[in-house]
Amino acid sequence: MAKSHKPVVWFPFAAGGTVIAFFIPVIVLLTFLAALGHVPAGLGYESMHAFARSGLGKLIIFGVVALSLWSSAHRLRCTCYDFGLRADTLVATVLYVAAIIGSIAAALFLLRI
Amino acid sequence: MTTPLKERLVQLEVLRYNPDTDTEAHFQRYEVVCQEEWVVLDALNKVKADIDPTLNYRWSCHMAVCGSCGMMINGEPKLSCHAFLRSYEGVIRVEPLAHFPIERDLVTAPDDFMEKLKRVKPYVISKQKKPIEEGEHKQTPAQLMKFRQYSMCINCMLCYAACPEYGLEPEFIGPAALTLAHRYNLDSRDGGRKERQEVAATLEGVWTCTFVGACSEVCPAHVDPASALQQMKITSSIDWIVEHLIPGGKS
Amino acid sequence: METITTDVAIIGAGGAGLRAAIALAETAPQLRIALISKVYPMRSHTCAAEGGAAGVIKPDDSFDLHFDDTVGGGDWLSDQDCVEYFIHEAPKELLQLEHWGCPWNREADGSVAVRPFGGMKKKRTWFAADKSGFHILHTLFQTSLQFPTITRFDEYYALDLLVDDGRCQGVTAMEMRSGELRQFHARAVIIAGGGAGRMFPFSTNGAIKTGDGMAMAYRAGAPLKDMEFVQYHPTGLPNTGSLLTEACRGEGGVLVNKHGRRYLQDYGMGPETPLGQPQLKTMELGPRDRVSQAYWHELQKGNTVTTQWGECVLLDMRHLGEKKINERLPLVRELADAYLGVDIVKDAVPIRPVVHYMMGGISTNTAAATPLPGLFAAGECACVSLNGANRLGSNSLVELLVFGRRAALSAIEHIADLPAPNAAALKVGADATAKRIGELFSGSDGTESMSGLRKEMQDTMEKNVGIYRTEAGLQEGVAKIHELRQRYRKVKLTDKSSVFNTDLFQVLELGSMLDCAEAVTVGALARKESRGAHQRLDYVERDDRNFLRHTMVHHQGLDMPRVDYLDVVITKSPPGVRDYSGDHK
Amino acid sequence: MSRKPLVRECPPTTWYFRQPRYLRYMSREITSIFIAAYCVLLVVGLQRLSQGPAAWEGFLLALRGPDSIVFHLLALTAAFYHATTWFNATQKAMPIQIGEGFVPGNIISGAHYAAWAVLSVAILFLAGVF
Repeated sequence: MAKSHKPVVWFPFAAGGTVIAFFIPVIVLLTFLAALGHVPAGLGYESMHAFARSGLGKLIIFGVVALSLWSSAHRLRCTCYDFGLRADTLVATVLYVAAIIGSIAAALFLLRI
Repeated sequence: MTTPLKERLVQLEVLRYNPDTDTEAHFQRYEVVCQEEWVVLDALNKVKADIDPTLNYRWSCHMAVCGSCGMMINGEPKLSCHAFLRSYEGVIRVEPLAHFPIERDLVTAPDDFMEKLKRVKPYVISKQKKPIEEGEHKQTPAQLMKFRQYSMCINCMLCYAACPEYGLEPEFIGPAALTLAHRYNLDSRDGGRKERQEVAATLEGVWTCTFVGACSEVCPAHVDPASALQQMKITSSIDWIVEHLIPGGKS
Repeated sequence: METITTDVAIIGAGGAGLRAAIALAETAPQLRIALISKVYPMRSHTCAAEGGAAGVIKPDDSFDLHFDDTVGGGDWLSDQDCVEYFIHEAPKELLQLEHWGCPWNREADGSVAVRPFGGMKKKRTWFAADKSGFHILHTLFQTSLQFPTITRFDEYYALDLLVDDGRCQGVTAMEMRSGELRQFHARAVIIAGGGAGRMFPFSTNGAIKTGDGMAMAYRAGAPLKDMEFVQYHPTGLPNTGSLLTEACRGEGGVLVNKHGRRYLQDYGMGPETPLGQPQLKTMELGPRDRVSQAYWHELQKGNTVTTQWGECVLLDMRHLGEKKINERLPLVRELADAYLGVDIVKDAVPIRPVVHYMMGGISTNTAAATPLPGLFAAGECACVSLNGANRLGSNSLVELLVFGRRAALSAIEHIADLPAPNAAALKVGADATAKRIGELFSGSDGTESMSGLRKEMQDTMEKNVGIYRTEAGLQEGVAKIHELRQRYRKVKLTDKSSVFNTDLFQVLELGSMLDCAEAVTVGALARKESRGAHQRLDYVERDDRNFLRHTMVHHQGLDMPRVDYLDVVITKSPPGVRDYSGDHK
Repeated sequence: MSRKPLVRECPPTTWYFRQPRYLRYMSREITSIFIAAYCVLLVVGLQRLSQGPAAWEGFLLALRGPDSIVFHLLALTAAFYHATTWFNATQKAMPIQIGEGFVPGNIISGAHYAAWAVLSVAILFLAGVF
C-alpha cells in the first residue's frame, strides 16, 4: 500500500482543531451575548468594520473561519463513517467542497469590506 | 494481618463456543467459591479444575507480563490475571477478546495481529553495522527514556479489542504494532524509519486512527499507543510536506 | 499425518529457542528452520525474568571473578570447562542483544549500566529496569521476524521425538487449534522447552512450565541430570508466588523477621551491613540457596510473621525511596500493590521462598549436545552444568543466549553431510504417537481426574522435596510419584473435541511433570549429602568424596528410573568453602 | 479440518453503545456538527458586514430569539468540550522531554488552558465586554 496523502487534509484539520479550541468558545460567547440582547461594544458595525478592513484583521478572520470550517468538515467526515455511513469518498467530497466554498465565500466577503 | 481470607461465591457467565458442535456461541453460567483477593483468572482456573474441564482459555504468567490471558470482562478488555474480583459485583461476564475470530471458548485467533506486527519491521535496522568487538552503542539515559515507554508493549492485544476503528476496519495495522514501529523509530540506534513509513504512513497505518484513545486506557503496561500514533501522524505530515512541497525534498 | 520436512526443528520459542533460531538463520541461511512452540513466542516464560543478566563488562571486573562466583555459587557442582566457555561468551551475547535493540539501562555516559546481584563479587548484572527477561524475549522475538528461513509453528504442542538409526531426526506435534498431528522431519532437533516448576504447587513459574521438553528427551533416551537441584527464590509474594526480583536486595532492600532483625547474619552471611549500603556477596546479597534456607530456619524458630497468607518474613525497601523504586523496581512495586495491596514505598512486603528454577535438566555438554546424537538442548530445560547445585541470579538469562546460540552452531556442524531422514522409519515413531493420543480420546475407562492427580503430585513435591529433605520424606515422595505415574495411565480425558483442547494439553503436561518429578525425587533420595539447593537434614555436610558428581537419571518406561553418575569437570578450582561473610571471617 | 473460527462483526452503526468511552468519543466528534454550523453563521455574518451597517445591524438583531439562544448554548457546549479534549490531547501529541524525564502531561495541557484563558479574556476585553 502506498503512502497516504492524508496529511493534505489532516494537517489543516489539526491546525483548525487548535484554532477552534482557542478562538471559537470566546467568539461563540460574544455572539451569545448578542443573542441575549447585550451586544458587546466591539461587535458594533464601526469597530467590526474597522477590524475587518485591516490586513491583519482580514487574515485573522479568514484563518479562523477557513481552518475551523475545514477541521469541522474533516471531523464530520470521520463521524459519518463512525455512524456507519460507508460512502466515504462521497461524504468527503461533499464536506470538503462545502468547506472550500465556505472559505472562498468568506474570502470574497472580506475582500469586499 | 492475621484475619483469615474472605471467601465469596462468584457467578461467572462465560461465552462458550465449540466448533465441533456449535454454530453459534452461547453463555454458560458457573458458580464458584473464590477468595476475595483472587483475580478472574483464578476463578476460571477453579472452574476448569473442579467443575468443567472442557472450558478453554489461555494463560501463563499470572503477573500481567506474558500477555496470554486477555479477555472481555464485563465488556472491557482486561488481562484476566489482573482483573480483581473485588472490582466486580454481581455476575461477571467473560467473553473472548473482541475483534478477533473465536477459535474456541475464550481462545481467539491472533494471526492478524502477528502478521501486522511483522509488517512494521519491529527490529533495529542499523544505520551502520557495528561489529560486536567494538562494544555497545552509546545511548544516554535520556535517549533511552525517549522510547522506553513504547518498548513496554506485551502484545496482549487488549488495545485491538478496545479499538473501534480496528473493529470496523480490520485492515488497520492497529495500536500495538504501530507503537512498536514508533519505538524503533525513536531509538538512537535505529535508522529504519523510512522503511517503516512505507507501512506506517499509509491509509492502513496511522491514518485509520481517529484518536479514540481507548487503546491507551486499556493498556495494562501503561504504553499509551494513542500518543505514539498521534506523534506518528505529525511526523508523517511533516514528511509529506517535505516530500511534496519543498523542492528537492523528495529523496 | 502431514509431514513437514525441515533441516533443524527447535522445540520451544522462548529465549533459548529464539536465540538458536536466529543463530541458525544468520550462520546458515541455506537451512530451513522450524520453530515449534506451544505458545506464541512472546508468551514464553523468559518474559517473567526480572533482575537482569550477568556478563563481565566493567573495568573493575574480570572473567576469573565471574568464574569463581559461579563455581562457588554452584557449590562446585558446575563443570568448569562449561563455566569457562560461558563467562567468555556472556558479554558478547549481551552486546549482541544491545545491538539488536534491547533497552538496557545506561550510565550517564551512555555505556550500559550494571547492578549488584546475589552471590556476585562485582556489579555485573545488565538490566532493563526490572523487566530484563521481558525485554530480552521481545528483542529476540522481534529480531527473529526479519529472517525468512525461520518458519514458526506457534501453538504446536510437541509430543515425541522421532529417533531412527540412533539419531534424533524429528518430532511429532499437535497443531493446537485444529487438533491435527504433524510430524516434523529434521536432521537435528534443539529442545528449548524451559523448566518444570509447575510440579510444585507454589512457584514463580507460569502455567506453561511443565517440563515437556525435558520429559520428551528423557522418554527418548536422553538422561536427565542433577534434577534434585530445585532452586527456591527467597522472595516471592506469599499468595500468588509472583517473583519479586533479587534486584530488590541488589538495590538495597533488606530481609527482616518478626523481631525486625536482619536474620541473614545468623546464617553465615553476616556481619550486618549498614542499611541502604548493600555489600556484594554477603547478607541480602548472599546466594539464593542460603537465603531461602535461612527462611526455613527462621520458620522453625518461630521468628516468622503470621499473615493471612501463611508464615512470612519481611522484605523492606522503604529506605530506597520512591524515586529509586520507580526507576529501578517499577514492576515490583506494581506487583506488590496489585496482588498483595502493599505499597513497597510505604511498607515492608511479606514474602516467602518459592520454587523458581530447575538447575537440572536434559544432560548436555558444553557444545549443548545431549548424549542422543542429533539432539541438542539449551536454556532451563537443559543441564549443561553451568549452575551446579545452585544457580546465581542473572546467570540464566545469559545461559539461554550463550547455549541457545551454541546449540545452533552444534546443530549446523552435526547436519553437515548428514543424509535426509528416512521417512518410512520415522513413520513408526509417528504412528506410536498417534496411537498414544488416539487412546486418550477413545479410552472410556478413565477413572483418574487430571486435576486430582496434579494436586497429589504438587502436594507430594512440596511436602517431601522442599527446601530441606529427609530420607523418610524422600522415600515417601519416590513411592508416591511412582504410584501417581501408574495411576496416570488411567487418567480421564473429559473433553474429546479437537479444537484447542486444553483438557488434553493439561493431561499431557501432567505426564511430563510426573516424569520430571520422578527424576527429581529419585535423584534427591540417592544423593546422601547436602549441597547447594539440595539440603538433607540427615546428611548435613557436603560429601565431595562420594557426590562430587552429577546425578544421571535414565527413563525406564513405567519402571523406576535408573540412576548413575557422571564426574564433575574440575579444571582449576578445587572444591572449597563457600564464603558469604563479606570478607569478615 | 475441524477449525471453524467464529467471526463476530463489530456492528457498524451501533458499536459506540458498547462502552461508555466510545460514547464520550462520539460526543467529542459530534461537536463538529455544531462548530460547522456556527462557522456557517460566521460566514453569513461576514457577508452582512460586507453589505454595510444596516445589514450588519440586521444580522445582530436576527441573532436574538429563543432559537438562537438554544443554538448558541449548544455551540458553546460543543466548543468548550472540543477545547478541553483538544488541550488534554496536546500532551500526547507533543510530549516534551527535558533530560531523562518528560514534562508532566498536565503541565503541557495546563499551559494550553492558561493561554486559552488569557486569550479569551483579551478578546473579551478588546470586544468591549468589560
